[in-house]
Amino acid sequence: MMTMSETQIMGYLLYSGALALIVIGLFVIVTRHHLIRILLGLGLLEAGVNLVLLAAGFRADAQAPIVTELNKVGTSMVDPVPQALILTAIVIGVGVLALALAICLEIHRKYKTLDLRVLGMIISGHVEDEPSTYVIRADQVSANKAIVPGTAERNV
Amino acid sequence: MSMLAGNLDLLLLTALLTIVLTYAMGNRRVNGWCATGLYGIQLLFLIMMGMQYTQATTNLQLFSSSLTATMFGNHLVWEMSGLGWFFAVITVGAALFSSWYAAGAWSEKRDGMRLFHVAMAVNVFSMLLLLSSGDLLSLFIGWELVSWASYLIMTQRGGAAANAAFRYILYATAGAVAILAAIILLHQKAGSLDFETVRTYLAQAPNALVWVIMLLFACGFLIKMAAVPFHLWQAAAYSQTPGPAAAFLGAISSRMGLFALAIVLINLIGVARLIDMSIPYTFLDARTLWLWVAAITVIVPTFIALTQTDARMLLAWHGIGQGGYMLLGIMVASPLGVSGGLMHVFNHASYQAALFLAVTSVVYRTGTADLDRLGGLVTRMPLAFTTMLLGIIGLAGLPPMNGFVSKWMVYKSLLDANMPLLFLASVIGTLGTILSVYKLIHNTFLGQLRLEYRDVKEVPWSMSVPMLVLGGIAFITGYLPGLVLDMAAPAQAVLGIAPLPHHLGGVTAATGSLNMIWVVSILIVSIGIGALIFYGGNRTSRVHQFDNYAGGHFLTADMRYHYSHNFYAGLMRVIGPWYRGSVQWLETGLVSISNFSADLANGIYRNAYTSAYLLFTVVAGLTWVMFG
Amino acid sequence: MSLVLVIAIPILGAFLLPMLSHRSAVLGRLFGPIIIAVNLGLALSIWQHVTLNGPQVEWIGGFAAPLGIVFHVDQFTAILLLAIAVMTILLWPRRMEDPIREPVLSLVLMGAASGLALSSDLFNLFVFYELTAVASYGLVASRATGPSQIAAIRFLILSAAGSALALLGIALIYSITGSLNLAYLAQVAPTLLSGPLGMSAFMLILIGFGVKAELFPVNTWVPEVYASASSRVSAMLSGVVSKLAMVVILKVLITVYANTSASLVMLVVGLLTLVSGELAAYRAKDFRRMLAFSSIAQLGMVAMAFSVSGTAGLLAGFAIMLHHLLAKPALFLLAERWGGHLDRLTGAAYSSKTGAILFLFLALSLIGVPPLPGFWAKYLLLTALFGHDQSLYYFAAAVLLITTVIEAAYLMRILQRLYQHKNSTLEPHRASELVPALVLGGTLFLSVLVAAPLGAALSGIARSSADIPAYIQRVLPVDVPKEINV
Amino acid sequence: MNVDWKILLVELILMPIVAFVVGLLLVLLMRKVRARIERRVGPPFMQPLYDIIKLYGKKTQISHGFIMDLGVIMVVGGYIAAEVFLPVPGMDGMAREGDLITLIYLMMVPSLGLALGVGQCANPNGSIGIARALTSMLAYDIPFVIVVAGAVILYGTSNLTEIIAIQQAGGLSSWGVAMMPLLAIGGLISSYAMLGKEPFELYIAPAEIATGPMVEMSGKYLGALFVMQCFQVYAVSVLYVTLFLGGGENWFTFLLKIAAVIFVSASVTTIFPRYKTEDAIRWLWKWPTGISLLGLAIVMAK
Repeated sequence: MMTMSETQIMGYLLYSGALALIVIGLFVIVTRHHLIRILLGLGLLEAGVNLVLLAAGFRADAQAPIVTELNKVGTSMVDPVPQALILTAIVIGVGVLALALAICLEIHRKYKTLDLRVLGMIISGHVEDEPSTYVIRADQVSANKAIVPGTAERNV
Repeated sequence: MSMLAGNLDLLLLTALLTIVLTYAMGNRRVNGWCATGLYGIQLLFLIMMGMQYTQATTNLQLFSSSLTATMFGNHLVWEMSGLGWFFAVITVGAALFSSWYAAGAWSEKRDGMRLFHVAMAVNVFSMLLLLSSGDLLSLFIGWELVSWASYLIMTQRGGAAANAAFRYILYATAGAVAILAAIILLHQKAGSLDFETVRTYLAQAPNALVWVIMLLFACGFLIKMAAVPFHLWQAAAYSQTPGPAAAFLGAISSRMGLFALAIVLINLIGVARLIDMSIPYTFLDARTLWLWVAAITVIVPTFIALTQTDARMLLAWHGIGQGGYMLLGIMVASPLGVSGGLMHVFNHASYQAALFLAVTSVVYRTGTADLDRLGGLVTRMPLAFTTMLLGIIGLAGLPPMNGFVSKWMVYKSLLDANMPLLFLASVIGTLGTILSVYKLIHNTFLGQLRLEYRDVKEVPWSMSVPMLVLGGIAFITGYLPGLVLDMAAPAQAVLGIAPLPHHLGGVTAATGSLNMIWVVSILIVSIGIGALIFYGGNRTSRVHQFDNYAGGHFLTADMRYHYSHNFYAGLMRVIGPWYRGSVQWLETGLVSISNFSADLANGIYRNAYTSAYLLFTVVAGLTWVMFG
Repeated sequence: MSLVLVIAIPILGAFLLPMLSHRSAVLGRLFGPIIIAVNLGLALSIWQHVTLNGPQVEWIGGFAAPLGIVFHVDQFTAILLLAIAVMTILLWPRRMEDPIREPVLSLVLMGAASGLALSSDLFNLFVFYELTAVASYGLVASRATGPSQIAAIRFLILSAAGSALALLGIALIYSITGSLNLAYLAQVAPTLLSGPLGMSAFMLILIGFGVKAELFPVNTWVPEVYASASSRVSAMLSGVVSKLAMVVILKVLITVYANTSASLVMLVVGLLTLVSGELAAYRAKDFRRMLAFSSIAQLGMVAMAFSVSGTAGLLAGFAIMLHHLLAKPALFLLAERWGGHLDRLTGAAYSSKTGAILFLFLALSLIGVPPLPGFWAKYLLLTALFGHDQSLYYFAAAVLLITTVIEAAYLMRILQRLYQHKNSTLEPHRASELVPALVLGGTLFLSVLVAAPLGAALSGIARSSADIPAYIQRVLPVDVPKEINV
Repeated sequence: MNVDWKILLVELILMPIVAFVVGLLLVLLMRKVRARIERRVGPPFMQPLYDIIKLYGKKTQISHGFIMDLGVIMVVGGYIAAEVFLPVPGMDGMAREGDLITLIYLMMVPSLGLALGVGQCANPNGSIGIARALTSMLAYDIPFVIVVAGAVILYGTSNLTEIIAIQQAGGLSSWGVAMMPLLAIGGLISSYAMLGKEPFELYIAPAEIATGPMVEMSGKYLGALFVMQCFQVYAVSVLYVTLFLGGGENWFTFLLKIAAVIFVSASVTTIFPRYKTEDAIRWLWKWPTGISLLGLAIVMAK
């Protein structure tokens, strides 16, 4: 039987943890240039958000929202809606992650790098003076490698 | 009444039909003649309308068309008033002569005549639509159509012409958005856009608001008139347009701005109100402001024209300057002044078209309009010379041509209104015009004939007749200005100005009158006497055009001694430094500013630190929420 | 008849299509269009039903709001459904180098987009938004050229982060109010959500959904993606998806955050989007990029319109949205042949006349030359802005007018190029691009002829959509207790 | 318009003739004054007429084409027409049909004619002369127009007969020269510059005929120009008298006034050296223009 203050402490813990996760995630996304790391950052971010949802639904001294014979409908339960939401969000997140990784594989196959700076230069450097239906040839990529030394080696 | 209503419908339908037919006929020779005929029919309809304006009581009559619409609570109507009718007659007339000229031998050497005729037809149609607009929204629609139609007719030659037209369309769009802003502001305040409501609203609107609306409107319309400081686009655009089309544009196109400006300033706001709206910290009021804009528009372009070395550029610049006289006359808003201004629209159309056609004939034969490469053509192309002579006398505003009459009326109205400085400005404009048109005719037709043009021929009749007819019109309306004044009377009535008492020969007033019948007849008679005196003398011996000397040396035809380049060297030594081109700098500055900011914006998107933007936005947004 | 079908059928079809095309290629190729046709029929019947007996509400699985999931359809939603179906069929991939991926993804996109249009509770919106997003990543990458994949991954990262933030916003709202049903939120918003926490929730949602709505500055993916993805995909994204994202924002704005300072945020964001888009387009040297920037600018206008509360703003917004919905996909279809550096366009008019004429028409309409529909859209927007008696709104109107000149500049510059020299290296448009483009352009042209009744109808729609109390009445017939749990 | 046609016809015939005769006398006067200042005897009484007759009778008459003839005809004809609009004592002529402004613009027709004629000659020196002539027209017309504007605003009418009537009604004190002295000075200078005499004679340049409009003018062409000169001197001085000296009450005072105008300006200006074209412009746009503007301001203030 928790006291109210402990409930508050629990809430604070949840929210601060969520906030920390979100901040770390954003930090990673912004500062890193390696695609995989950025995707990890995304994962952190989503986890943080889900935690917030969870905290929103949290209720002190309540059961899991499952109706069995020992906890009847009357008894206090945790709000089920956020948990449903979190489940959906996680599923979606996984899907997105899978797609992202697939694309990453393709890119790595083509350019031998996952450094976002290089990729950004490829896409914005050539789009101005070439038809947008361009194809990047290997030598052009190596030129890009020259711009940021050693990027091609730095990969997964 | 229904028959008359049908009249405007018929007119508009015929104009539409002209577009369709000229497109259908394509590049065939007959296309031009068909277009000419259709313009003739339109002119006929207009004359039938004009029959209604018999006396002062019918001057306010409207010809309503069955074309109406209701958009978002605005009821759009198209109905032609006397003002629109006056301009419409000039429009269709100019189109008639231009396409007549273009239909003949001129079109043989050229391809793309379909585009030419279609563009002309589109122009005429959209102008008629504009001139018969019954409320501000339909006015704006017509306005935009006219702008884009002129773009079409200017850009058809491609290359440099396309660039000039591009510059024009930028100016035109800028003007259009200004007008649109004014219209929507009015719509918000007055609740409706039909002239009556707007007039009653403006009558009791606060001065500041009227100022804003007036400035927005005026800027938009003055851009079309190419009034200073919006004058940069016009000359280049017109001079790049194919000859007859340039004649059409120079005759009427930029007068649409005058039409709209007259409606807004005189009819909607009203001169009395303009005089009330004084500019703080000055002794000026709104009307004086526009008067001075007009005066500067008379002087500056005229003296720019003085420095041109291309005949078409020269004429185009003068076209801008002449627009200033019209605006002057209308803004004086006395019966004499308004009649003068309106009459000058007609007169200018007649001689300007004639001049452009004459220059086009020269280009047709010699292939150049460069004033430094021509000369002595008078013996080869006497008809073109005659047209140009009539034209330049009209343009310079000397008797006996019609240009003199309208300018005289403007001068007189300025003096009657005690505005000597404006009078001085307009006369300075005329003097500059005399100098520059003499340079035009001298460098083109007088002086030494270049060897390569030795066996140049007169243009065929199909081209020389229309331009001579135009010159004739310019002379006859100078001899009997009453004809044009009668046409201008309904327009004046629409503007709410008292009718001008006039007779066939001109104006008779206690404080100085002008009777062109007498003036012209006496001038003709005394030139006859002069001829008698002259031929009374000993008989002359004619020498060949190439037989010449200078400084005691005989000049052979293969050496260039035609004094054409930098013709007014002495004058330029004085006023040369005054050509500052400050407006040019303004334009360039605006362009480069927009380029710079565009590069900035483009840079934001080019090297996109995507997630950094995201984070920044989040932080900014949240801080705004917390502390904002 | 159930609204769910509109969503269910395409998604089901998407799952069935691979199997079918394994069975027989012909069936596989026919299956997609059939599905879309069915959806089109459904959308038409919905439209008819709605026009006959007013907006409809459907509680999924019989759970009543605020707990249950609610679909709400009014005339505007019906139009969106129609537009989605029509666009999908028009932009249906013809040349099947890969008979599975693109069709499946397009079908998913269609279903998800329809769901986005229909659903009227925050979490459903989020779900369908994500679904749309996944589908569009796939479509962008499906061209399988390197740049398109790079663009796709950059797009994905930005969009995923954005939607995570949006979800955060939703979570905040839930933690405050304990419900996600818009109608319910609309009731409780004035008391609960007007605080800073509520506003920050809106900010997060705006940023999150703003990614797809091409709002500044989270729209940096737009030029890359549109320049490198196949122009059908670009057309779909700029034509339909961005609009739907905007609609989501609109739903949140007018129900939950009506007459708060949120509309001000909307105006500022829209203004920045407009200016940056037009300016960038003025300098763009690549045809597709230019189109992308101009579509950014158009969406900025939509945002500005929605920032004006009341019918006027909605009317203007709808008008601009529908106009852009028709115009921009057509331009992107033209870009299939004309893509690349602008210099390639020199003299293109002589190689494909129809395309040039169409471009002229669309360009003039975009600039807003009367009496073309684009003019009326701009006219409505200006009226709305001028009607809103605040200096900032006047400023916005002035900026809009100035940017119109810039817009004219870059569009005319291209037009001038098109007609410059007679010798052109470009190959003419294929029928598969020209026909849909002509259909879209033709629709626009017809709308000129029937402008007056169209305008009247549109203002009717806007009036009904702006009527929030009625909406609440429809969704929450019984007055539920204001507080569920906090 | 109910006028007695016979009288009108007589006036129309008489006025140019009078103008010509008086013009001859004025030219003689100018040459005399100049000769006296230069301590010469000066030409005999009939000399100006002799010159003209001689020139018309000359054997070598080189024409460069019809436009040259036309130009010369316009020169003479234009002035003949102009004279008819200048009211003189007892004869109003056309003065009621065309006002001061009309007259000024009619007086520009001859210069255009001269320009055309010389242009046809295809002699570069002639063209240079015309360029200078037109330039100096621009130079002297600006102060002159200011003067005209001031006069019209002062009298409240641009009708010459009215202007004369107003001045004669008011007596000496209501003369233009008394009412607007500054404008009178400006008018005197600019109207004298109009005659193309020293110091504004560069474009005629009698000393070095090689560069001037007359370079190709032989025989009666030059004669026509002499005729023009007579008309011009007459017209300008009469106009000045009409604007500032109350017109002519009778022929005696009228001629006296005209002679006075010419005498004064000729005797003053003969002692000046010739200005270059640009210097002439600068000078005319500085002094006469400034004075006239001042006078105009005073008139407006009244």
